[in-house]
Amino acid sequence: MRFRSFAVVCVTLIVCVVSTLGYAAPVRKKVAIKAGKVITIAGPEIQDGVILVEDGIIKAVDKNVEIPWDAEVIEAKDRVVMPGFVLAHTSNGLDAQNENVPEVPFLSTFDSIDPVSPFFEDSLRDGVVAMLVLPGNNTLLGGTGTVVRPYGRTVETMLIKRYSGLKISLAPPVQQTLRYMDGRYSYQSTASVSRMGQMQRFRRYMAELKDYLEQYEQRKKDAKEQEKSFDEEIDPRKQPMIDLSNGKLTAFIYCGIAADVPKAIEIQETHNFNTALVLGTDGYKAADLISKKKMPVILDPQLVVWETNEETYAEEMKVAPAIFYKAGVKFAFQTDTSEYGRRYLWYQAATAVRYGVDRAEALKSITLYPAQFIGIDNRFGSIESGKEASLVFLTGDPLDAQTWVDKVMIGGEIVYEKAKDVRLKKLLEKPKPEEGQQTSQDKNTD
Amino acid sequence: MVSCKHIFILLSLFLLSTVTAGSAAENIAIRAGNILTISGGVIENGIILVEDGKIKALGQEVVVPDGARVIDAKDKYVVPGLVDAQSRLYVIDGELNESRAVAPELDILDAVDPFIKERQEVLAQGVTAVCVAPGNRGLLGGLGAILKLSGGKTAKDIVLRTNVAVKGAIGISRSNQSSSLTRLENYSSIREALLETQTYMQQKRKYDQELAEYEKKKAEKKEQAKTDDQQADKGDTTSRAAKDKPTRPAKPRTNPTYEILARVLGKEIPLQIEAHRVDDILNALRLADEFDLRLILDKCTEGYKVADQIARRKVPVIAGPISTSFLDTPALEYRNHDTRNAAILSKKGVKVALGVAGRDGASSKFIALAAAMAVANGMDRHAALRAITLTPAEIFGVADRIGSLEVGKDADVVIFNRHPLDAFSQVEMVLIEGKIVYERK
Amino acid sequence: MSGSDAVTERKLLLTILSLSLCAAPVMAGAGQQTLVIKAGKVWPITGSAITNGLVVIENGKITAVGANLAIPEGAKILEMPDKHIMPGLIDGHCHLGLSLDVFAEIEETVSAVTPDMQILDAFNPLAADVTKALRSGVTTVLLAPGYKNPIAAQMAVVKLPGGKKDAGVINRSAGVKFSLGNEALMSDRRPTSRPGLIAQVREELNKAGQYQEGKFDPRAEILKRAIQGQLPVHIYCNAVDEILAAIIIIDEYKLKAVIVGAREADEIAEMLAERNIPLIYMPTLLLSNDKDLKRVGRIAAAGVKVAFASYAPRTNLSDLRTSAIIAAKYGLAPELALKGLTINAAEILGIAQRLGSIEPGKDADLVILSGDPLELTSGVEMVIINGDIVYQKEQK
Amino acid sequence: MRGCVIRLIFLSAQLLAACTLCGQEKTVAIRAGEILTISGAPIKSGIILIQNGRITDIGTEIAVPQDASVIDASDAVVMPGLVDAGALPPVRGDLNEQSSEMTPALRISTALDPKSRVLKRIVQTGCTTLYIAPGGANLIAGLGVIIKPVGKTAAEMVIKDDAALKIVMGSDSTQGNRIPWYEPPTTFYYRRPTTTMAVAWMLRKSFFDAKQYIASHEKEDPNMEIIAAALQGKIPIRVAVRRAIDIRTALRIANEYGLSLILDECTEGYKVAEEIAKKNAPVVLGPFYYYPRTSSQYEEGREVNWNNAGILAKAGVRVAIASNSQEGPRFAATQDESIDLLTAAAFAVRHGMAPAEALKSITLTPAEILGVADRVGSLEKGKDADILILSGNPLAATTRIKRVILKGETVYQD
Repeated sequence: MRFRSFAVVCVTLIVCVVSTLGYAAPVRKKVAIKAGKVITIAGPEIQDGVILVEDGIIKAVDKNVEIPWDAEVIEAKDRVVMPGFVLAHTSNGLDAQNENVPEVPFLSTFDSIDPVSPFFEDSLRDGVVAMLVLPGNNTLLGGTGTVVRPYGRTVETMLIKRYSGLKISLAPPVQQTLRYMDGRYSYQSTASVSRMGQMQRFRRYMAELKDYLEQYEQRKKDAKEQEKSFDEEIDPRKQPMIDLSNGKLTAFIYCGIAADVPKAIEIQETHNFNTALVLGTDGYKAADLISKKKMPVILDPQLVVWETNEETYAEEMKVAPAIFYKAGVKFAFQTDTSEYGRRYLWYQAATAVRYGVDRAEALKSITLYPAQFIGIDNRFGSIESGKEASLVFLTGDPLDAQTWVDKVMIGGEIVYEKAKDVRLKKLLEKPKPEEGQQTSQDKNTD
Repeated sequence: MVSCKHIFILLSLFLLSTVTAGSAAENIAIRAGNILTISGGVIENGIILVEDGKIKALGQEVVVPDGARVIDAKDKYVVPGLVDAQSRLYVIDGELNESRAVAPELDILDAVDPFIKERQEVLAQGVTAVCVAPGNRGLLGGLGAILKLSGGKTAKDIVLRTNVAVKGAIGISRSNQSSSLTRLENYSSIREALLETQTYMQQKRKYDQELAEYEKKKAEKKEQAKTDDQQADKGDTTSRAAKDKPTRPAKPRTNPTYEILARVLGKEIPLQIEAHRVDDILNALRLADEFDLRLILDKCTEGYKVADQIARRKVPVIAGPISTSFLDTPALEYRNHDTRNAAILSKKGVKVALGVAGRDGASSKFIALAAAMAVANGMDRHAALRAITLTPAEIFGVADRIGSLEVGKDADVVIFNRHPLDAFSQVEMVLIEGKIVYERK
Repeated sequence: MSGSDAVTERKLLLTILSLSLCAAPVMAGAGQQTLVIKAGKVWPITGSAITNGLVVIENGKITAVGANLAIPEGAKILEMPDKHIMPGLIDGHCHLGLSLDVFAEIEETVSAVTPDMQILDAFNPLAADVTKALRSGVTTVLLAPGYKNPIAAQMAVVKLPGGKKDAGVINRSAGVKFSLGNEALMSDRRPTSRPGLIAQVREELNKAGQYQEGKFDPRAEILKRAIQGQLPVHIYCNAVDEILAAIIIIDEYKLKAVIVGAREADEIAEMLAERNIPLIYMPTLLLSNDKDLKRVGRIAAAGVKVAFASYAPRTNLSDLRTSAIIAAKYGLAPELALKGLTINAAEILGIAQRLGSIEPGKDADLVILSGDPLELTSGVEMVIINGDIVYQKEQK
Repeated sequence: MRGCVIRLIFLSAQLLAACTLCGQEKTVAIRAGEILTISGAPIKSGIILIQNGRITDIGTEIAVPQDASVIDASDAVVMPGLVDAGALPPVRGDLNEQSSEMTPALRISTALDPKSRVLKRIVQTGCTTLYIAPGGANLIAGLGVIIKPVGKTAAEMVIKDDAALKIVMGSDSTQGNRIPWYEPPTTFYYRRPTTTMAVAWMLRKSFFDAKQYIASHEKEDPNMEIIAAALQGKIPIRVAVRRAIDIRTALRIANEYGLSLILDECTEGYKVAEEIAKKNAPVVLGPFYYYPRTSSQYEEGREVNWNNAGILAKAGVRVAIASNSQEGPRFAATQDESIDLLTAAAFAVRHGMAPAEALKSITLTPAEILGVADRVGSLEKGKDADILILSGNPLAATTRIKRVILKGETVYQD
């Protein structure tokens, strides 16, 4: 009994610490959200549910939770509240996505994330509350990633989890990656390296790493024998790959084309990394292969690929999420900032549903699954007591094109409100003619 | 609900796989009009018994066990699966070469795309295995492999043997600009690489010795230490000071390039050199003499001019393309190409395998045609057929598995309705490892 | 090219020349006296095959073909009991002898419209590939310019130079070559786009239509003959849209046209059939997918007259037959494959009255093969042009 | 399932040919859950009768003939086939004749590829009428054509040739007009315009010349013929413009020569909506992007407004939404980036356009702008039976196209 209370205290303490780490939240703050509809992901959807938040942590979610007297109540009767979206893989928000040396596992995106990058602002606007920022697809061992909130003035305040995920790219670095179009590969500008080279370099690196560790152990032993003190440290540049080998990190292996998937699996088997696959447009070809290995998959932003049927000359739609869903593979989406619909996670999920993916699964694939893939599902991805209160308030059904993100709550704090979104206003409303005149007058006066 | 769906799917997948496995295990007996065993002449009205993927028995009086599926090929020709020794099937375009000139450690298997569409078409022409090798843009381009055309989603599933040869090239013109200097450069830099390998090996040996020495010393020291301690107990401390610690020798960095080339020098892996012109061919032969390695001559366009020398060295040749028509644009080094090349070489007693060396993966389907064209240009009929079955298998060291119809070999069997070299012969059925992978409608 | 190459080059050339010369005494005689060939099988193409047939040749012409004919006295008799004999093959489209080496210089891209050029002016009968060509079994070829000009040069039909050097030219201006393929688009010369290409061809043809005699415009003059149907037009096009464009232009200007290349013609074969536009099909050796290889069979089945081309040196002249055989293997009727190599080609090139079959009165251009003409395994044993033995496989 | 699609397409092509020859043909009846006629009010649980590729009757109380083959879409939404007023050209190679800046007589229709993949895809995205224009690299690029995406030959597909003359203002037509250092000045890229000023000037000049040409007819000039025809209003003029100032310039020149314009792309149209409305120049919007691309041709029109369509429509401009995406060396958009119109409309609504307006802007309005509203764009008696059967609300992201009917023939079925 006493012990439990002690434990609770500990937990709350830890939580406080954690939450204060992330952003400045006043301690012991209670918030109650009265939502028209709560999509918990964890359980069934709740009509007119109440979410009780304490210190940024969800305490309870149910139809009738009695609300403490000192709780601030947020009325959201006409809103749909669901866990904030999670983006499992992106290389945006960095000044440059790739180092031009093939093997740089020791780099970290933490040092390169630019908090003022419009990408983060957009992500927040689009309801994303957590994302894994990894190096780009053009480096063999690109470096380690960082899980951040798209909110905060410094990378420290944005930070959720430093040093998580290591990017491996089996595709050779090229200007235009080998893409699958018209049922065949179009390969505009080949780089000077080939897939053979990539794999060979990878093997070489692992062999040398093994060599290094053996010798290191050897030296340690010698020192012990010779009663010397041994203060040599492991080479920090090698640390990430070592952590990968002993399971501290997850390998995000980019497979530019389907043919890279078997190789990724080979790597996984030989070194047993815990692996997530970042697929190219034609990754669906390897669906059953992946389903056998039960690997998590992060799909290419372009979900629908056209393929020409050799016999009938018919143009056939291949829809990756539908195929992976049938194969029983868990998948998450990427977004493509330049693209029309593809820039929204909800739109990707809607596309999946359009082509036959179960709605619940689709919603999971933009919340819970990505959270699992990047190892933050203990705090993100669903509305359950004990998880962080990072929620989105939607004006309607999440998969409806007419739905907007009305509010975004991160850790119990409302950090975005559409009503106060100046940029969005400018993008949607007609400019006042006076503005133009004003500026011209100013010019004249100068 | 979702999870149970998953389970169901997995279950069905599992069942599917078991089913296919079952079909592989099934015993098959082929009653054949004529069996061209390649290795042992023609058997008329014979029976081939296939059991779990291997040829169990073949001959005229073979008892067919009950339960075996009997395939009737009374008026048909049964031959071992054809092999294209110069194929690009499965290999992704633009992935044939690495920019580095000397990179023998590259493995073509890493450039293989198991999801290609062409496989079925090539299979339908009786081809059951292909040899793929890196391109000729690098001096030492990498390791080749033998792939089977059995379906499979990973390179591992389709590969028959890896590291069959290190692909090299001498005197390949860049953008049809050829100069004798570049040829010289090619030849000498390959030679350099081999010489460096030798020194590398020496270093490694040296290290091993030193290491052994060090271990010995260390052991001695231990002994001494013990005695010292005893002396110390006696209270004399002189010898303890005179203790010089042996130092562990530094381990030389392992270099994959040289590791592979070492295996080449050790005759474990043959060196397959693409050479077209006489001087290049002679250079290649000189390399073989100097380093005493297992040489395979690739393309060998002007081989007919120096057939005797090649024959004397007993160097196998993968002649091809039989006609420059198979190439996209015949490069400079094909200028003196002669369709009679293969014929002349084999007449002179050179071990000749034929390849299509076509413009893309699907071209491998023309291997039988290529052999027929070789016959038209004077090659012996049987030699030509051997050159697309057993000979390549021998050259690449897989003759124990494929290349001929013998007891114990893989049941890679093709049933033609006419002699395979007849232009209009049709493939009726193809078996790979006892599994029926193609059947004509 | 480096020195040693030049040497070998010359060597080879000499050997082949000498080879043909060593045959010279034979033919010196052959010119006057009658020659009788007894072959295991005679393929007249126009008729059915004759086993153990005879072909009688008198001063360069075939005078009689049949199973049992009276052999004129004093006739020289060639006994070939196990050989097959067929008319010399005709290559519908090639670039032979247009340069000293295998890489032909066949493009005149400075101007896009050059109908007044004549390809024959660039033909070098002593080029290595020509001298080699004899052993391919091809006796007559259509020499064509390249593919980069919407309206290229006038093509020529020549017999391969054998015994007598000037045996060659049959028709110096056998037609004008058009190219509506994307090959004709260049980034630095008009046209750069397909609509531009078609517009330009129309423009030129219109100009020719309005051309009056007298004022000097060689291009318009040639094209006018084409419009009036005196000069056939060979239009190079492969994809469906290219062929459709060609058909539109053919209809519009009532051209006497031949489609060259025609890879995807099967998809609109009936349109070609109803206009009876013949086509010279691209070398099937340049194709590799079954989808493409099966096309030519369908085209012929739709009733389109098909001949074959080697595009030499793009593919070997000796692979003209290979291409036909592959076509047959993938669904073309065998007899049509044979016709495509001989009589159909002759008809399309307008030389059928002299060539393309073994009939009395036709030129004695014959090929003697070691086996069935549609077997890849059968090689060329002997080639006869105008009754002269111009190539004979050297016996070892 | 998909295999049959193309067979259907072939079949339909033949049938099209057939039904043109022989008159009578079996009636097809569609029972629809809801019919969005666009021209009129939506009809709940209605019936559409089709004969010889035309709509013979539409409504609720309609007797379905015995022999009619019935398509049951009682659980679905039926709407007219989409009209893309600026579709991806099914033409191979460069879409611009670079050899000259002025190629008014360039007819894209002569290079149509009926077997093009593009068409097969566009059909599956629900478009049944397309406007195809030459590329946007020449000042006067040439003549566009209106087609239906199914047919064996170009002739079968074309509805209206010489549908419009394409003019490109702004910086696109200046692209590449200079001497590259490695080329001699003989190359034809050594020419005007290289500035927006010259663009305007050359446009004026060509219209001026056209006037002269009409006045004094000494010799036939195909190019002048076209510009003259455009000047006399026989051929509509479509001007591709992005920046507000270019839009103004275009309208100014239109004034000077009394032209009536159609404005393409019009990225900054929202800034000058009233002026456009005043000139009552219809607008064909697209391609759509959130922020200006970095590639050169998107540099201009950098001030994007997501609600461009809505603002223009509110100001009383006739707005059509088109993909306007073009392949080719000078365009960033590739086949896969050409978004389908339903999505575009859905996002237009999201950004502030009225739903009814949005649906109109991908069906009837473009049909009117293209001048083929008598045949397509809405579900009315006598119009072509180009019909879309959808699984639900056309503007919902989860709605799927179940069937596409073109001239009464099913050309795509899910």
